[in-house]
Amino acid sequence: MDLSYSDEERAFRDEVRAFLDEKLPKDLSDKVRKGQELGKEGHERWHAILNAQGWLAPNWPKEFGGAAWNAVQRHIFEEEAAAAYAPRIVPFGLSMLAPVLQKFGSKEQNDYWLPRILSGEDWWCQGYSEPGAGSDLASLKTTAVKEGDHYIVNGQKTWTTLGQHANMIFCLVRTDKDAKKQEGISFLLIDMATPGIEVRPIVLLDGGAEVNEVWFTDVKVPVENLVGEENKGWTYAKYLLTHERTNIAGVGFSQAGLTAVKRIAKSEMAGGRPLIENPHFAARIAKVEIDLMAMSTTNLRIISKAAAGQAPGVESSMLKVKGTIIRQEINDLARRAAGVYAMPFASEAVEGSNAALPDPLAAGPVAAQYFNNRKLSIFGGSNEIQREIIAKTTLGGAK
Amino acid sequence: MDLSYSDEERAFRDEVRAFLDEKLPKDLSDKVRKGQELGKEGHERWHAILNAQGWLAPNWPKEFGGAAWNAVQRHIFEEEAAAAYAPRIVPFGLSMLAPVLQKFGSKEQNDYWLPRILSGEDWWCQGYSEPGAGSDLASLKTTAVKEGDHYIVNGQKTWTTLGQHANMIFCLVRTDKDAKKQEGISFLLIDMATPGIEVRPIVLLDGGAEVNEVWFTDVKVPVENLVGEENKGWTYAKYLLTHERTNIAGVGFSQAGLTAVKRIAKSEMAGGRPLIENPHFAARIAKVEIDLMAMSTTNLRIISKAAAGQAPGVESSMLKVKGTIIRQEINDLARRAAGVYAMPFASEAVEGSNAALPDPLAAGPVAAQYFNNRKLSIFGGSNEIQREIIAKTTLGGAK
Amino acid sequence: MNFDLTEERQMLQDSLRRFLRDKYDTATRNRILESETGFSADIWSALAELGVIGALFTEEQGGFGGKGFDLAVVFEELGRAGVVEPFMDTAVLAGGLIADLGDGAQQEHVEAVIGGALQLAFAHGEPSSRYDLNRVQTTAKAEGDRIVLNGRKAVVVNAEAADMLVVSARESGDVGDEDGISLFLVPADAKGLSIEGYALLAGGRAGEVTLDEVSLPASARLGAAGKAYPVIEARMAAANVALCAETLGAMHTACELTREYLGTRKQFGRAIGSFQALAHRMSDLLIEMEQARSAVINAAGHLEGDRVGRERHVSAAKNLIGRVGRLVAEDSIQMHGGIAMTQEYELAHIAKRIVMADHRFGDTDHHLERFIALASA
Amino acid sequence: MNFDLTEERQMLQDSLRRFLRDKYDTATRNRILESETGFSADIWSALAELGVIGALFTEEQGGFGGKGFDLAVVFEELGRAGVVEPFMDTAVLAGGLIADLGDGAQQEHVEAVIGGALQLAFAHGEPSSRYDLNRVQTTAKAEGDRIVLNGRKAVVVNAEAADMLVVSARESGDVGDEDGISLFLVPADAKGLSIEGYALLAGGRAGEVTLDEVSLPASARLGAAGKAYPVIEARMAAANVALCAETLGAMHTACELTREYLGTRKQFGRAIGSFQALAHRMSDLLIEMEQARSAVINAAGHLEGDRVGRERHVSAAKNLIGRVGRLVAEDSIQMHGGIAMTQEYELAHIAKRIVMADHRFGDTDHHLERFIALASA
Repeated sequence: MDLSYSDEERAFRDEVRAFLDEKLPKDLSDKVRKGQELGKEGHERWHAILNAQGWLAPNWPKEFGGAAWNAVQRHIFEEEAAAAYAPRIVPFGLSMLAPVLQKFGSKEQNDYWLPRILSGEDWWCQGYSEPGAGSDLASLKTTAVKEGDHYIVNGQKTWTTLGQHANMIFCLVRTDKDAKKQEGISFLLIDMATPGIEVRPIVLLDGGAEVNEVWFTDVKVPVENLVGEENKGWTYAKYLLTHERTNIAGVGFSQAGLTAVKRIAKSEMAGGRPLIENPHFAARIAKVEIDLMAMSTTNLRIISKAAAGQAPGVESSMLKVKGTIIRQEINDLARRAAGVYAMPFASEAVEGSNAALPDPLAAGPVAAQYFNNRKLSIFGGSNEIQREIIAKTTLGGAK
Repeated sequence: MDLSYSDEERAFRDEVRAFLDEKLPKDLSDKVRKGQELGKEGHERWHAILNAQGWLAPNWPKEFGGAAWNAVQRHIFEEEAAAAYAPRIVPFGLSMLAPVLQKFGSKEQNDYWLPRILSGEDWWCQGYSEPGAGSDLASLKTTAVKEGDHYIVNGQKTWTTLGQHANMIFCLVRTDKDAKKQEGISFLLIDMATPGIEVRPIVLLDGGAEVNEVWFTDVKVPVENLVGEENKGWTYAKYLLTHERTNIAGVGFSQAGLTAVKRIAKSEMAGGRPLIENPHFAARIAKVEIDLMAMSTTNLRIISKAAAGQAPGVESSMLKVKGTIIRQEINDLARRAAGVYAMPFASEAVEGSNAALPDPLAAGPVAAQYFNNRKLSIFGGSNEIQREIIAKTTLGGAK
Repeated sequence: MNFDLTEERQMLQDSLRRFLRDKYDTATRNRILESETGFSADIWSALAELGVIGALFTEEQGGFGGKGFDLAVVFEELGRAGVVEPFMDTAVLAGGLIADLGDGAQQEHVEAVIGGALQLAFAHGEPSSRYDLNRVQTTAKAEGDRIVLNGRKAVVVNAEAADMLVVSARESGDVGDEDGISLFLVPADAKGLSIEGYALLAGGRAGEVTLDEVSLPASARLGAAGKAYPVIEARMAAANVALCAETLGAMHTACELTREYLGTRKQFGRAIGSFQALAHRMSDLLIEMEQARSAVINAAGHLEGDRVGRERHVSAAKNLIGRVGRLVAEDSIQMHGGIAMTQEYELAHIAKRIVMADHRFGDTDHHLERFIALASA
Repeated sequence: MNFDLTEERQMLQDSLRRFLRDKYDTATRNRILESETGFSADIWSALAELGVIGALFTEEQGGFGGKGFDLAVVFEELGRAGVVEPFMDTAVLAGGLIADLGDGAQQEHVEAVIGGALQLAFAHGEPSSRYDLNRVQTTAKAEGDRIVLNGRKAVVVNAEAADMLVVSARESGDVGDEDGISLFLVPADAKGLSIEGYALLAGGRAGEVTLDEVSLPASARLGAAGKAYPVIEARMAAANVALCAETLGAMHTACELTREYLGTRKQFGRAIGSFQALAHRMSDLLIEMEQARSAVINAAGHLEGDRVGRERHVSAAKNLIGRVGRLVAEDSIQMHGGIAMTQEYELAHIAKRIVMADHRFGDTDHHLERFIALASA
């Protein structure tokens, strides 16, 4: 057991810090710090900078152009990037689709799509959820019927994050209606420019529109866009959901969030003293900080086990549940800390500056973020689904 | 809406106070305050005093010798009795068996048994739970087979509270093995002196032995001791469980317990100040006090609704769940407050004085009580069972 | 002791509930939310006509209610329907303060409020006062027979729509003193008064109010100079009873929506309410709802009592509602899943009303501290 | 960064786990609990021989461990098995303090401790000190070349069995001062030392120790006069690492018992672990167990570091273990139902060990306050 960084690890951290210091554009980190949307251009600019450094794909093997970092390196990068308010890396192509292609895709698919992900030529979004499916993902209804050298796709996907920026979508579709639920599902890559696709934004409760509905009406998809075998898509989907999900615990985001809470609580006054000195608020901060200190070690323990060839298994569900609880608690603290200045509707701040919006605390749209991040425990397999996975695994299917 | 007591209610409260002041024996209230067991004699003495006053059976109709108090009167009595550290009234005969007899028993049974309950001639205990049944009460296995003018009872009951003092036990027994689970159960009254009955104490984790196992081997019970009809016992059992459970919220106990916590926290020092001035401990007290203030009103609202002829229904499950959470939280606070002096094993205090036991705070056996009262959320229909009842009722059996 | 509504209150509750059910659905409200003023003048007039505002004032003040239970009945219904119109600000706060303190001429404004003809706002909190009622830095200085106000007021709800503002300012004492605070009636068009307005996350609008050498006649003062604090505290208690009742109503709606959703939404071939993981959480919400209702009853029932009893029960209620509110809002969203995150679903607005109520008139922690302080006082 | 045990620690863990599994079952322990001494001399010798005590001391002190991770490995196993023998008191506390401060002659006692031949106790806390390490009212006064102790020590674990007690007393300063506290080695048969002994709820025995004109030679002092506080604080950090690890082990057992019970106990015709209301709670316990393990690792890993880092991580661990411990103990009992309340079921003892650990060396709240104070220091 050794909790301190080795010399190599310290050197890597210094390298990351120097890179962030030099290359992270100030306008982007400002937006991240203030909780504002980056817009498509902002994301693309940061991706290009990371790609130039060779750091855009930390998890990919070297042969595909990845950084092939180990668990500790990834942890260090995530921690430092969050502390510097670097934008998050849009994960759909890089850490969701790519591992599936690398594991199950053809050589041609890998040769064609992977470089385009790195270069930013393609912006991918995810076509998993459907209106009627929710947590019961396998009950999806979107169909793909093979006709000659094309599939004809009909149906609807929803909760498609940043779909408005995407030119490509990977989808789970039903290719065999008669098969049992999980069988008969295939994994398709679809060009968003194909006729018959319509994207409609969903306005969320915080006023933002980062998610979309995507409608498919007789959309023609070339058969070579099938990944792996027909009707085996559920296997690939599960691989995607349980494997190689980087940063599932969101420790870096939580650390940056907690720093922001402390900053707000230092400038906000309560009873004539800074709020951070109020014992009740200090106790709230301390409890979540203690949880986060433990979480950071839990995360490292689990990912280094996984890196050593041991399957992460049920532990990634644990990271998801506790990680989101902590992030949401920090969002709650930020909202509380801001007091009456959490009340203004800061949606305009999302798209840029809003001179009329009062923000003497420089807190940012803390209440909108609080509401928006309720999604963390719903999307990507709700926390109830994760608890069910943990229980099923550890109780061995008690009946 | 009017939250203040009427003149009549105030007069009643004064009467209760005067009675407690004059008639409650000091040695008994001392034992209650210190968390010590009263012993059989203590319970019997207090019952006799209440009976002499006509207050032993607050819920019984006048015709059976009860006080027939309304909801507010009962609330007042419970609150004042708890504040004066009056012993609790052993409920098995008075508020569990008696309502069943009054509703379903024969005139002969009522004429014979009810006066003996009031006079204390009979001490009843409850034969419901069985080792294999737990929360699934209806899966009980104790059998009663009719032979001539007797039933022959075989089986085992458990968690029989204060069974060591009892001379009578009311039991659920299976009289029809072929019927569906809830059918085929009957309600029998059994003399504990009958040959073939053995009572064995169960030592609990706090060292006390207030519960027992009761074994039945070919026990002969006269058929006239059957209550109501054969195989209808489940109906009576449910009536007993959901109806007329007095003081299910335990508001009076909680108020007395909270007073004790404050007393301990005033004498215990932390960081050179009384613990009660420590903001973290003060917050714990305040939260539970706020919950208890609301609970007291919830309790009154629900029982006055029930008194006005509206069925308590699902609300009694609500009172059980929240009432036990609050009581257990108060037990937890008492334990915390006592600091290192919660560590000594105070089981000897249970049976009387223990000169060697250090108790500079006069806290009593707070840790033992904390552990003992974990039973509150398990026995009498666990809190999970109560939540299931609430959900089933309010969700209308969603399928 | 008696937990039944009087016949009058029962009638008001029934008619208000009926009106809002018919006229105030999600689509209507979303249009109001997106409007420039942030509220509907038609709804305002209709509700005034229904007696909603009159119910918030006593008979002596020209109304027909004004007790804790009147506020509770009205605001629980407003909360159930997620009403964003500024009854709190115009009637309970500013209107109430005029009724509490105003002289004969000033009292005429109360009549206008009750009739629905006047909009008001209460400009009290400041950028660094957070939830403390005594931290007033805005100054009121006598200059001849005029009084001149200078300062900034934070997040003044309904400031833009208000015809007049009730503004607190300090005539003497230090920033944290209770003594020395006065209230003034300031016309919206007073010279030196400016408002930067913005929408609020949970509906309605507010503004940052700047007072730059605002000169008023002495007749603009409400009540005696420097003696407004106890009246503000009592008024805030009334406002908190109203806000707690409103939140109780909103929580009721959240629970009802969730209950219905659990019964109808199917996943894995079953109604999701048949899964214990959700069903038992729903049970806990319903238990806590009973507690929340009791807390509101306790606070409303002590509103006309002695100060310590009143403040203790108000702080207890605000703390309990703050805790239960968070639980109800978060669990309702969680049990719904994604649908609850969308603007067009009723719960989205309701959840925001519930959570953001914790940011007005003192939050959960503020009232816990107050409760502790009052216990040891 | 590396989360694997060294080979030596792994071997110690394996042999200790095997020994306790074979020799320390519920019935055996219940006999020990009911015995007059409250511990088994045989178990003590056997474990000493196994190297359990030696692992708690560094090589310089005559052992072969003594680091945070050594304490953690040993005490996690002791906790898993619910061991009540006083390794904490004899070895980590009193033995550790002698090793930290003792001169040549005094160090010989450490050798005896490691060999299993000596029992010790640390008499530090007092009736009104609660968890504060600096509140020492017991006095040490020089009289000629003797030192005379007067005072009372509260809940001194293992006091009756101890051959010697390490006693703290104040030579100078006020009751709350860190400066002025010294430690003394007091033989159990010293004149004026008396012990009122009693059993502890979670096993073992303790006593109230009265010091009435106890006269000692100056050579009884451990280390420099009045300078013991920082050493006591560091020793308490080590003891807290051990206690946190012990509680982690006990929680592991509680979770394992519960997991097994959920899989085998049937109600309503199904294993109760198939009910989501229990299954999801079990999942939450397992998640919190990972957190608890991480907290222990963090504290153990910082035990040899700088003071602030050490104390911050120790207080973080004790707070987190206190919170998770209550959850695990209460939920394990609740999910078992009545059976868990019976003395003869393993969980009864284990749950008591978990909860009562919060009453030694500072409880959840005490360490939260400390964590806050250290952050702002």
